[in-house]
Amino acid sequence: MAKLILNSLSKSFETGGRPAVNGVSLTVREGGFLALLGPSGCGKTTVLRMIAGFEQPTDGSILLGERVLADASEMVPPENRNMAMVFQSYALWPHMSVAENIGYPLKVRGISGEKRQRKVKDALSAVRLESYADRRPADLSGGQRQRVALARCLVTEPDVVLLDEPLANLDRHLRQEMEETFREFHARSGATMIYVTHDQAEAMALATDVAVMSEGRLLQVAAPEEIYARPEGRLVGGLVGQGAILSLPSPDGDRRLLDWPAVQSLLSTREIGRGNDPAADILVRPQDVEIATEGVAVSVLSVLFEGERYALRLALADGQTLRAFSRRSVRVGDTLTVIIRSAWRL
Amino acid sequence: MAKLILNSLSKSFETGGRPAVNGVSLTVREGGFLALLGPSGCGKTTVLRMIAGFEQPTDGSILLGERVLADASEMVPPENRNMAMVFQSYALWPHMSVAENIGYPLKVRGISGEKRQRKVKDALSAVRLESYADRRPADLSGGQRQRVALARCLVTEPDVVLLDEPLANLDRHLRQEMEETFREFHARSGATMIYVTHDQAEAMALATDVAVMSEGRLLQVAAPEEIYARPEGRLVGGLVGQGAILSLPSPDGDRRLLDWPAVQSLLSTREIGRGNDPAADILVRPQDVEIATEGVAVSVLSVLFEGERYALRLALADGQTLRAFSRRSVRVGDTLTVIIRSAWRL
Amino acid sequence: MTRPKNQGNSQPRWLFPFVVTVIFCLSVLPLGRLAVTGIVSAMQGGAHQLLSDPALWQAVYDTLTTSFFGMIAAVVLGGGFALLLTLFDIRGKAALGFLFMLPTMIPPQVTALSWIGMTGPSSTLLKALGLAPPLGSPQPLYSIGGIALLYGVQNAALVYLSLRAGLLALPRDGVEAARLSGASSWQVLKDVILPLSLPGFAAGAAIAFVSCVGNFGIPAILGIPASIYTLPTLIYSKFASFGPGTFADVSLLSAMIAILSIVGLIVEERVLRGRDYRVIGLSGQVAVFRLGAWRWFAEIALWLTILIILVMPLTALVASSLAPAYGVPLSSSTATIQAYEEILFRQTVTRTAFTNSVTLALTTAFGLLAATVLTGYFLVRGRSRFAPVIAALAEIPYALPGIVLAVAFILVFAAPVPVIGISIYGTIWIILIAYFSSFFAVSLKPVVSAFRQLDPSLEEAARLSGARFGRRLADILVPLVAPAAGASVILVFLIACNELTISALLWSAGTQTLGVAIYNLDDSGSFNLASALSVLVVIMVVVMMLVLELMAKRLPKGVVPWRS
Amino acid sequence: ADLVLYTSQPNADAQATVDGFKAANPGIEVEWVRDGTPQIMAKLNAEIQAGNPVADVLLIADTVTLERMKQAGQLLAYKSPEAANYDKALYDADGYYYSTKLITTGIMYNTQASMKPASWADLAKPEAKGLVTMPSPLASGAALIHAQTLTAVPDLGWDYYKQLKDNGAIAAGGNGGVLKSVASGEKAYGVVVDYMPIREKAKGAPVEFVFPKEGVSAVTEPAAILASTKHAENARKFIDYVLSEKGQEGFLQLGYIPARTGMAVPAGFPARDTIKVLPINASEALKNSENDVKTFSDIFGTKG
Ligand SMILES: Nc1ncnc2c1ncn2[C@@H]1O[C@H](COP(=O)(O)OP(=O)(O)OP(=O)(O)O)[C@@H](O)[C@H]1O
Ligand SMILES: Nc1ncnc2c1ncn2[C@@H]1O[C@H](COP(=O)(O)OP(=O)(O)OP(=O)(O)O)[C@@H](O)[C@H]1O
Ligand SMILES: [Mg+2]
Ligand SMILES: [Mg+2]
Repeated sequence: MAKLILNSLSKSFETGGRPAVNGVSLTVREGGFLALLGPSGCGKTTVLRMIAGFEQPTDGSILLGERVLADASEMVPPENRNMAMVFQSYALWPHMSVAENIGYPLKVRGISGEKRQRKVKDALSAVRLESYADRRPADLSGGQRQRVALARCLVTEPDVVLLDEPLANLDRHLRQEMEETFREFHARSGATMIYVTHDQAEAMALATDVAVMSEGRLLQVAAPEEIYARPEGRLVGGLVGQGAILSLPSPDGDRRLLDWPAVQSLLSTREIGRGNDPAADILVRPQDVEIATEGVAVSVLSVLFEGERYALRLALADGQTLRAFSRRSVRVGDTLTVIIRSAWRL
Repeated sequence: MAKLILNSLSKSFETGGRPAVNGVSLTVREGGFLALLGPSGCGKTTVLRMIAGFEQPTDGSILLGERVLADASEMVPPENRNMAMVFQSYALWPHMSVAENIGYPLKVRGISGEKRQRKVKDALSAVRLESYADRRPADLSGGQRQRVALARCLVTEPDVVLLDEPLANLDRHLRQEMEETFREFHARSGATMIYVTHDQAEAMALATDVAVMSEGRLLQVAAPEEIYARPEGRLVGGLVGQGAILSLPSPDGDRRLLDWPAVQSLLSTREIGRGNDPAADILVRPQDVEIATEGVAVSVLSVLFEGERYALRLALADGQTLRAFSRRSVRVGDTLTVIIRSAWRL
Repeated sequence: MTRPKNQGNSQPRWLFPFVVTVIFCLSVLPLGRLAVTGIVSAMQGGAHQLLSDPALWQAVYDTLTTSFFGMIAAVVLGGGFALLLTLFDIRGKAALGFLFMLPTMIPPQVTALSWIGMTGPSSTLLKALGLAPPLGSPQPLYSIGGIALLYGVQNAALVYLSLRAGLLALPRDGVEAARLSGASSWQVLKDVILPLSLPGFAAGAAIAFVSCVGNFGIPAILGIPASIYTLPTLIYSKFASFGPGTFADVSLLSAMIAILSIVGLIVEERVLRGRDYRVIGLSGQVAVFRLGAWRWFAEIALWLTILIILVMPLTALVASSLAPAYGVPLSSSTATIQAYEEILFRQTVTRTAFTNSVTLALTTAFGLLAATVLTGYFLVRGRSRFAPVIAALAEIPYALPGIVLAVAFILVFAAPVPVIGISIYGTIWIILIAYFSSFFAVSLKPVVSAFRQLDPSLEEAARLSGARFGRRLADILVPLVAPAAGASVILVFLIACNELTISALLWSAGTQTLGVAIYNLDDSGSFNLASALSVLVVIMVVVMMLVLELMAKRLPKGVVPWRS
Repeated sequence: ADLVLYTSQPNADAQATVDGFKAANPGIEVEWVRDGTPQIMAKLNAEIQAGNPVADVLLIADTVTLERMKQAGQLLAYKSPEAANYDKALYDADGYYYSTKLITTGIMYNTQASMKPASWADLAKPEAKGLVTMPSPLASGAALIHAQTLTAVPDLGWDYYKQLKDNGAIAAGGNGGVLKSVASGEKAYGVVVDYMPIREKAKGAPVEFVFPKEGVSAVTEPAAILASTKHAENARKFIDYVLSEKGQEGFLQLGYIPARTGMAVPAGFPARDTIKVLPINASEALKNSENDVKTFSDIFGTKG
């Protein structure tokens, strides 16, 4: 195993207008676990498909260690890459039973008999489908299909594992179990893993590195804590965490992490001398917005019950919105005062 | 429009062992918004498919107002039900462009020309796919396909809308927008909506009623606040919210909502005279577990960064686990003391 | 309280009666009439010793072996082309696919004779290579193997088209998943592609088998010299010495053929049983494999095959159409286009035959498509108990030699139709009905296999959109099975265009078909005229295919079978 | 139509016959169907079975078939005044059928062949090993008659066919196939009806036709009226026409030997009296035809 290197990778489809992937350069260290985050249609699946060898890059190259896997002219065929993938569409083989689906990568590798059976059984029990071994994929529920795809992906010892929204159709409990399974698998096999998800909590919880893409470009790569604490630019700020982005006058100097006094002063400058200062994007995360007896006045735009708490959308006097949580229900239209404990200049 | 009534509905498949749906009775009031929650494979999709008319119940019946839609012997064909559905597998027509896919229900209803174009355009812009109107589904990303399915579902004025995990492949931003779209659509059209999801936050945020299923049976139906606050039984308790379930001696009387003193006393009784009292299942939600300077001692099993906070798994002295949140990172193996602000006897 | 009006299962009420009526008219009626005549004749003509005649059993055996190996040859040839052209990065796919259709158009006798010439002592090719066998050495094609080989060439397009439709429905990601699992191209082919396209494969193989069982032209030329009799040649010999027991014998032999083809069907059914081929989700794109260094090799092999199965017979055909007499060595001084002038400008029958055949072939191809889409839907989605019976009944007429089917239709229609009192005998309508009956199976097979692979949720989505059956059919189902529908139309058209043995008995003044015209010219010794007409037919078909090519952009994807 | 003719004559010949008839009998609309003998018989019998035969007159390969139909009561007797000009062996005494021409079967060879055959026996010689082809009785009515005629010759018999078989001769398809095979040089010798090679030779094909010295078999393409005819009057006119001098002249023109006595022979044929036609007894042949087919296919057929 070795580093996986994407070298200003690009891909344009004939039918698509702008390139689906555009100059993505990225290094996933040996045994790394990279989460790929980004809005729908930003090119995540396309990146995975290029790594797997299903699409040829129109530009750039992919290297595994010293070995060039693909560039614009040549590529190693997928079957020689020793990778495994969970497809967004599962890609189960409808003519094989669940056990056959899972056992196929082993069969191809010449593992047979008792050993294969045991491995298939282990994989089945890891995804809680022991009793479905003989079903056909068509007779399974959506989540069960996804789990079969997962089991098939993890049954061998691949160098690189590509996971394309592998938990999208699972309930919370299974998700947690499966996350646990990934973590174990990663620790045990040392495979390099690339994990596409739209759920940033999942990304943060699993990955050693998080990469954020948008419109085919790579915006930022960093460790989860890092990217959460110090997102670069509006897009990353908007994607990571559920924060609201305020447009406020630039704070002095190059301070980026702002505490309540700093935010408060910005809010008030804005009220006095607007339009003069160049505007800055300030990210405010909901957990940093605290309902208090004093602070800035906001009105409640909407209240959503989320079980654990209520998610509020609040409007500042000038109409900009903030997000906040509240353990108590409040009514739409109410006026509250809030303190912004911390904010981040993007 | 009228009430949708499921009358001890059951469905067994030839190949499956136990019935996929087993005696589900449920009334969705006119214009109601029901979220259907449950673990993978519990029969949610099957219920929707029976309501849509793709599967015949093996027992029981489905009524829309006075009209019998289906029972074990007869059924109204789907085309006469005026329903719309987002399929878990999307079921887009590969030979039609995105706009044709979306416009098809209108075309069938004889709406043509300018009006159809406008409606299709509106639907496209609601799912942010304006510039993809002429693509084929095969040339879209997973999330884009899901959005096409969504747009197709919402383009007409159906009496009943069935949504099978319609947002599973979308990122948080789009999800929020789409949730907003559902809410608007629901308010505007007054359609009865049934929404299958594995994301209980989504369910709580959208629905007027939440139904929880497990292994083909209906466990509980209630309003979101109600079901969150007062879940019935281990299964619902485990599914709704991310709580941990402790097995403790039964508290006295029929008190169900327990405060810290009550929990504390249970924890200590357990330590003294275990095994005598009949055990009770006590649900403890992570936000109710507070790290404090005193309280019950726990050791940290795992710490997961979730962005906003850390999710902890904690072990009590006897090995039972608790879940908690922390804004600060703690180390695995550390010993903490926690207070359980509130708990619920299931 | 209103009660539900009808069963919610996916088919309208009239579908079952419709299918039953179609099957009754196209299969039960003529076959039943033949059987009745056979029984009556058997009673009059006394008990026949046919069944105890070892020659009969030898013929059954020979029919089985030639058909089986013929099917294998067709599967190898057609399957190879379909796989290579749909899945691999071969250059010139369109041209290859286009040319591969054409051998179906060359009458089997022509192919047989040109092959005999090619491999025999007088072969210019072998002479040039110095490999020509001495005059009088045995002809290798006069054998089971030779018959099977020509069956294969003749029926390869059946397998090609039906398999191709199946391959186009393959989900790309399924193939990719297999490759990523580490499976080599060969393993992917074996474990994923072939099993998933098995319905198309099995349909192609079954129809090829059935077609071999019923073939007369090839065993008549290649079999009889080697003392190989198949059931169709045996039937012809019964007709040749027409006696009181002939109808009984012919019915019995036809029953044998029917049994053989049902055996073929049962095998197909067995192979497909209990499996699921429904493609889950989208199947918009086909995976393409790279052949790498093998590409040259594959391309050469493909073109070589085209050369052997198309160019050489066609050259022979053109050569004999230009020769003033048979056996005259062709050179620039002897070549003459007199045959073409004669055919085009002097023979009035030519135009009639062209009009008749093209009308018949087009009507049959499109008319049958309507019937087969409905029947196919019924067979796959209907979950009816009668489905296997209906499938078998649809198949039998195609397995019977044309002469038997034609006799059956004469028996039914020679007298005016009761009740209405109109006689269609001697009109073009009887040929049309007989064509419908005979080619029903050809048209049905690819469509059925396409329905097998269809994801049911696509139709469900349309139902929920409010589309009634007819609507769904037009908007969703037919476009989705378009490659198969295209295959079925083209196959029926090609076969019907050249059809001979049915129309030979059913034609009368003004309803000559091309097959009849060519046969009559050939039979009366005007070989060059016959060849010229054959060449013109091939040219006509090529022109029609080119027109199709021009319209290809407006047709649903995959309909035009040589386009990728 | 006023008259329907079923014939196994080649297309152009049938057309010419009909044209001649129409010229002689203006106002009679004739419809005709041509096909190989097995096909035309299958068609006709199916129609008879169905109770609605369409044909009025037949003009088909051989008397054996018509003899069978006569015995089955399917023919109408008509004593044509023209019969006087014909050899008694060439028509049915009761007037059920009349021969119209002589189509003999002899030997053709490719001009490059080493041996010039002069007798049937030559085909069994080693020089002809593997080089002989002949039509099969299954595909050609004339071929059956030929076999029945030759086997009745004391020196030949079925033994002769066994010798041919041992000499590698093959029997397949119709006369057309034999012609092609010999003309193209694939085989050197063929047993074939006379007019084909003679016509081809005239067009320049490298073939020759010989009338073997033992004699040739002949089919006579007889005409008959169906018992079920609805146009008996026209049918009789047709019989009269084909037997008439004019009708016979037409056949001559087409390249056939007319059956009527005192007519010329077509170009390329030796004089009529040098052609030795071997006799055949129609009712005898009919009785044996099934057996003969079987014997033939036992020799060339399934046992080989
Ligand atoms: N066609 C079928 N034949 C046999 N069993 C089936 C069939 N379809 C579904 N099942 C079984 O019925 C049960 C319920 O399936 P269903 O699709 O309703 O689950 P679900 O609640 O939608 O799950 P998920 O969240 O995973 O989509 C599952 O155990 C499944 O395996
Ligand atoms: N075969 C194709 N032809 C043309 N365009 C394509 C094709 N496949 C994908 N695209 C386009 O490329 C872009 C990136 O697609 P991709 O599937 O990589 O997105 P994604 O990030 O995986 O999105 P999602 O989260 O919705 O799955 C999209 O805009 C999509 O429409
Ligand atoms: Mg994707
Ligand atoms: Mg489901």
